[in-house]
Amino acid sequence: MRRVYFDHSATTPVHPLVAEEVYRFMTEHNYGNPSSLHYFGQIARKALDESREKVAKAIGAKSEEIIFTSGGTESDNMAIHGAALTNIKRGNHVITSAVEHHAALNAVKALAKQGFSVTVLPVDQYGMVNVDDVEKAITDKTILISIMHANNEVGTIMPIAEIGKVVKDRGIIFHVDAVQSLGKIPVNVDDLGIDLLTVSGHKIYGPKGIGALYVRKGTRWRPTLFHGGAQERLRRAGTENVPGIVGLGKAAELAMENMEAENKRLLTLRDKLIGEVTKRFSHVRLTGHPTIRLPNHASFVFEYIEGESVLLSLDMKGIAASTGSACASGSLEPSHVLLSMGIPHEIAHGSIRLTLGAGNTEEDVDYFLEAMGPIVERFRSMSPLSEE
Amino acid sequence: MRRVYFDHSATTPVHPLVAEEVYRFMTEHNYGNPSSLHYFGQIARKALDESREKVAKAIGAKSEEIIFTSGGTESDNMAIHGAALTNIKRGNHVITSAVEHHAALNAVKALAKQGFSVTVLPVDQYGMVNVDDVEKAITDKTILISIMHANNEVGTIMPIAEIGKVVKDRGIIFHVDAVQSLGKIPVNVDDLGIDLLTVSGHKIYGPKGIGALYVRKGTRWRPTLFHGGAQERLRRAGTENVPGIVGLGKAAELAMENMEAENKRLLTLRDKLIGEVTKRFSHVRLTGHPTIRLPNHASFVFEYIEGESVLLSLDMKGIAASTGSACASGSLEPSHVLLSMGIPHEIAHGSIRLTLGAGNTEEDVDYFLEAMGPIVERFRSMSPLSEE
Amino acid sequence: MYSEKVMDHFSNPRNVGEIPDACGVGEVGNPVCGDIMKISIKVEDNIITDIKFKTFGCGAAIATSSMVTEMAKGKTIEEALKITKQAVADMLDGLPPQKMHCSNLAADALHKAIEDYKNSQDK
Ligand SMILES: Cc1ncc(COP(=O)(O)O)c(C=O)c1O
Ligand SMILES: Cc1ncc(COP(=O)(O)O)c(C=O)c1O
Ligand code: FES
Ligand code: FES
Repeated sequence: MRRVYFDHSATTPVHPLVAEEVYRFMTEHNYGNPSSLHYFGQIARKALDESREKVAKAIGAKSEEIIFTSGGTESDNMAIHGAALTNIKRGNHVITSAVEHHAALNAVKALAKQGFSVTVLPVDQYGMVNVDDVEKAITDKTILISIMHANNEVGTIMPIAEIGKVVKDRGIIFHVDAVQSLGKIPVNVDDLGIDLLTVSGHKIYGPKGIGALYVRKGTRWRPTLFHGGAQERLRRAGTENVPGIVGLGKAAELAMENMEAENKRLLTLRDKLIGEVTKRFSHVRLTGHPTIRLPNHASFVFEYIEGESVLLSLDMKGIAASTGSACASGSLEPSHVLLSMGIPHEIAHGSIRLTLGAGNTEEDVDYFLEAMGPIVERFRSMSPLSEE
Repeated sequence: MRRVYFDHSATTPVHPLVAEEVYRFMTEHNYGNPSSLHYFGQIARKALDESREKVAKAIGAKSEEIIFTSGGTESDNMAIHGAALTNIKRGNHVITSAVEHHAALNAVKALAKQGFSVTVLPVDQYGMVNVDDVEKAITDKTILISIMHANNEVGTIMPIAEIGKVVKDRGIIFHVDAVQSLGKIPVNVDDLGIDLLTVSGHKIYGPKGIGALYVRKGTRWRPTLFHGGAQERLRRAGTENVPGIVGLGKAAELAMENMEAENKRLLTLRDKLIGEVTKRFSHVRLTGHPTIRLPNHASFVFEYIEGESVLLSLDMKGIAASTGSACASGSLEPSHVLLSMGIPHEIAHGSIRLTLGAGNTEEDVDYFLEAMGPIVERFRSMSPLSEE
Repeated sequence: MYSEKVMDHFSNPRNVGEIPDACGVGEVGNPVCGDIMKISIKVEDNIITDIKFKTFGCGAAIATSSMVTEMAKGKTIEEALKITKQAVADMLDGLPPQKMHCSNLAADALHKAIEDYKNSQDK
């Protein structure tokens, strides 16, 4: 069967060159523990250093500002709890947005239980945070602001540089979750005024289970999650995941090399997808910002149909997509992102997300459009809500 | 140059079959996110389930009692903080031993800062925890006991089954760090009376950056480290490291298949190593228990010489070993394990650890013995301490 | 995630639609995830001779709607009232635990349709 993978925001295939590097660091003489003084250890140590350099370069940072972690979730938690607990004497107010990934949002909510005061900023109909809202929310107790760079569910790109300017020189730590933006739009920690930045390997054609946290030199931040060995210069205990780190480095390097050309290509496909879907189907709308969105991201709500059943039907045609429908979520709650944008519960039900990537072609888009027609028709005819 | 890897307690080469599995789950159609409902996601989900089954089987547990983590350090932290914070209303006393790995020891020490009362049990000259000491330390406030199964630095195997019996039916949670014991001696959570058990992939010929925590059904334990998505049935947030998990499952399976034969083989090598070292050299002694020790573990202290320089010299001969010398540690403190055993600071300086594994042969042992002679001689003749 | 039977009923749902001159109609909304199911029945001599459904919901909701209509068709009112959510799930070779509430929905819609029919008879 033809297989079309349209779920690159969930995870990406590992780039063949990355997979080879990972494999290489599990075998030959490359399996050493970087803390070991001997030959095997030193090969691993060198690989760590090189990889750290590559990740740093991808975000315009210095190599010693990169800490390797087990993924985006760990980085978000490390960033947020570390910053909050380290600065508790300076203030107890934390600002975030309603559309953050659960890794960040739940980390902030956990702070609220520990006595921190938390402002969760609303977003507009496009899922966009308003810069003025950020500025107004700041008090003299504010110690941390955590806002994502691009939203995973609706693709909207936040005004991070503008927020960075607002935060600058106020002694507030600015954390940005760049899990979805890295490799798709430029991410430069200096240009954007970022103090802490979250990176995840498996969203940029790198391995799963590896991520990074950027900590700007001089930031009042201490690790609070793991206790243990002296790895990562005392900032992250645990034997380093060398193959994963090497893979992340390679993935970051490749992402930078390919970004411009690849995103031009994906933008064309995305625009065809958005154009055709909104043209061919009635009662459908784009979610997220129409233009200030990730170049590979198309997301919709279809009225009168339910996302999970659409997903299953697409899957039978070999197409992999995702949804924010309540029925597809473990918690049976619709996506908090769609609800925050003012989309009603029953319409959030019909959400479909198509996120493009390296392997996708125009034929894939056409194949999807053809497959989607009968599916929408079938479910609408089956729906007690539809007037059709 | 001939390369002899004698540092299997630090990390192990990845078994070729494991490396292949890891590679396979980064490529082909196997890269999906296990939370995704589509074909790609379901392949990954199935792989998770199978791997969980394999890890469970290796320790005599049920599959749903296994949580995948990023390694031994995370598992230790998760176990200890989760157990302590979940039971804070029932008591505030935690017991551990002086020779635990820093991942456990520092996690417990962090609890002490949060107001928990902590007993760090001493060990005897062999690095062994005394069962009576455990029993005596228990108060009606004791909620958690964390003791390692086998010590990484000196190879001593702790009386876990006996401690398990003491702990049983007292409503105390028993955590055991089995990072060094799994695959080398039988680890059965029921036979040993264990509630929480730490496993790390890279010590059993599996990948780095992956581990597991066993949580006995019914144990009063909640995750407290990571906030985020609903992965691992709400017990560990973050996109699952599928290739790592598959690798860990395969490694656990292979370890069980090979354990008996392999350890018989290694025991012979180890005993030759210990016998010859203590026979050929003066002023040297075995560290750890002479018989109740890991079958692959030989560790010594050589008087009048310093471990780091011996390591460098061995490395020049292609031999990879390790040391608990202050000079080789990041903190310039000698190994807390050796000190706890009553070995004086200056003698701990001469510690050399040789841990055998899959690739090692009798020729390796002979090669080491030959190489070591001139090295010991050279450093002793250079030492102002030596009487020789 | 779903059994083959679920996927079969999801792909080829039986008895989709509405009966224009139905004897009873049951519509239920799912309080858990917000889905809606509507079942209409035709009853002759106390026997359900025709039954149709419309569902706005997940794969399990569609499959359980389809299954419940198959199970109820040809049964007496009393027999049909004995169809439980567990029976529907069992006939589908089981449902994932987090989807059991969907089969609840199907059984409820059927029972409501029957109630509606009974109410109209009482008048
Ligand atoms: C925006 C965002 N942040 C954080 C994460 C969590 O990253 P990971 O799955 O690597 O833990 C994800 C993806 O799941 C994400 O999309
Ligand atoms: C006994 C013991 N516990 C825990 C750890 C930590 O495991 P990891 O390095 O996988 O974090 C190690 C090894 O470093 C160990 O030997
Ligand atoms: S109808 Fe929502 S989960 Fe089944
Ligand atoms: S003598 Fe150099 S570190 Fe000890």
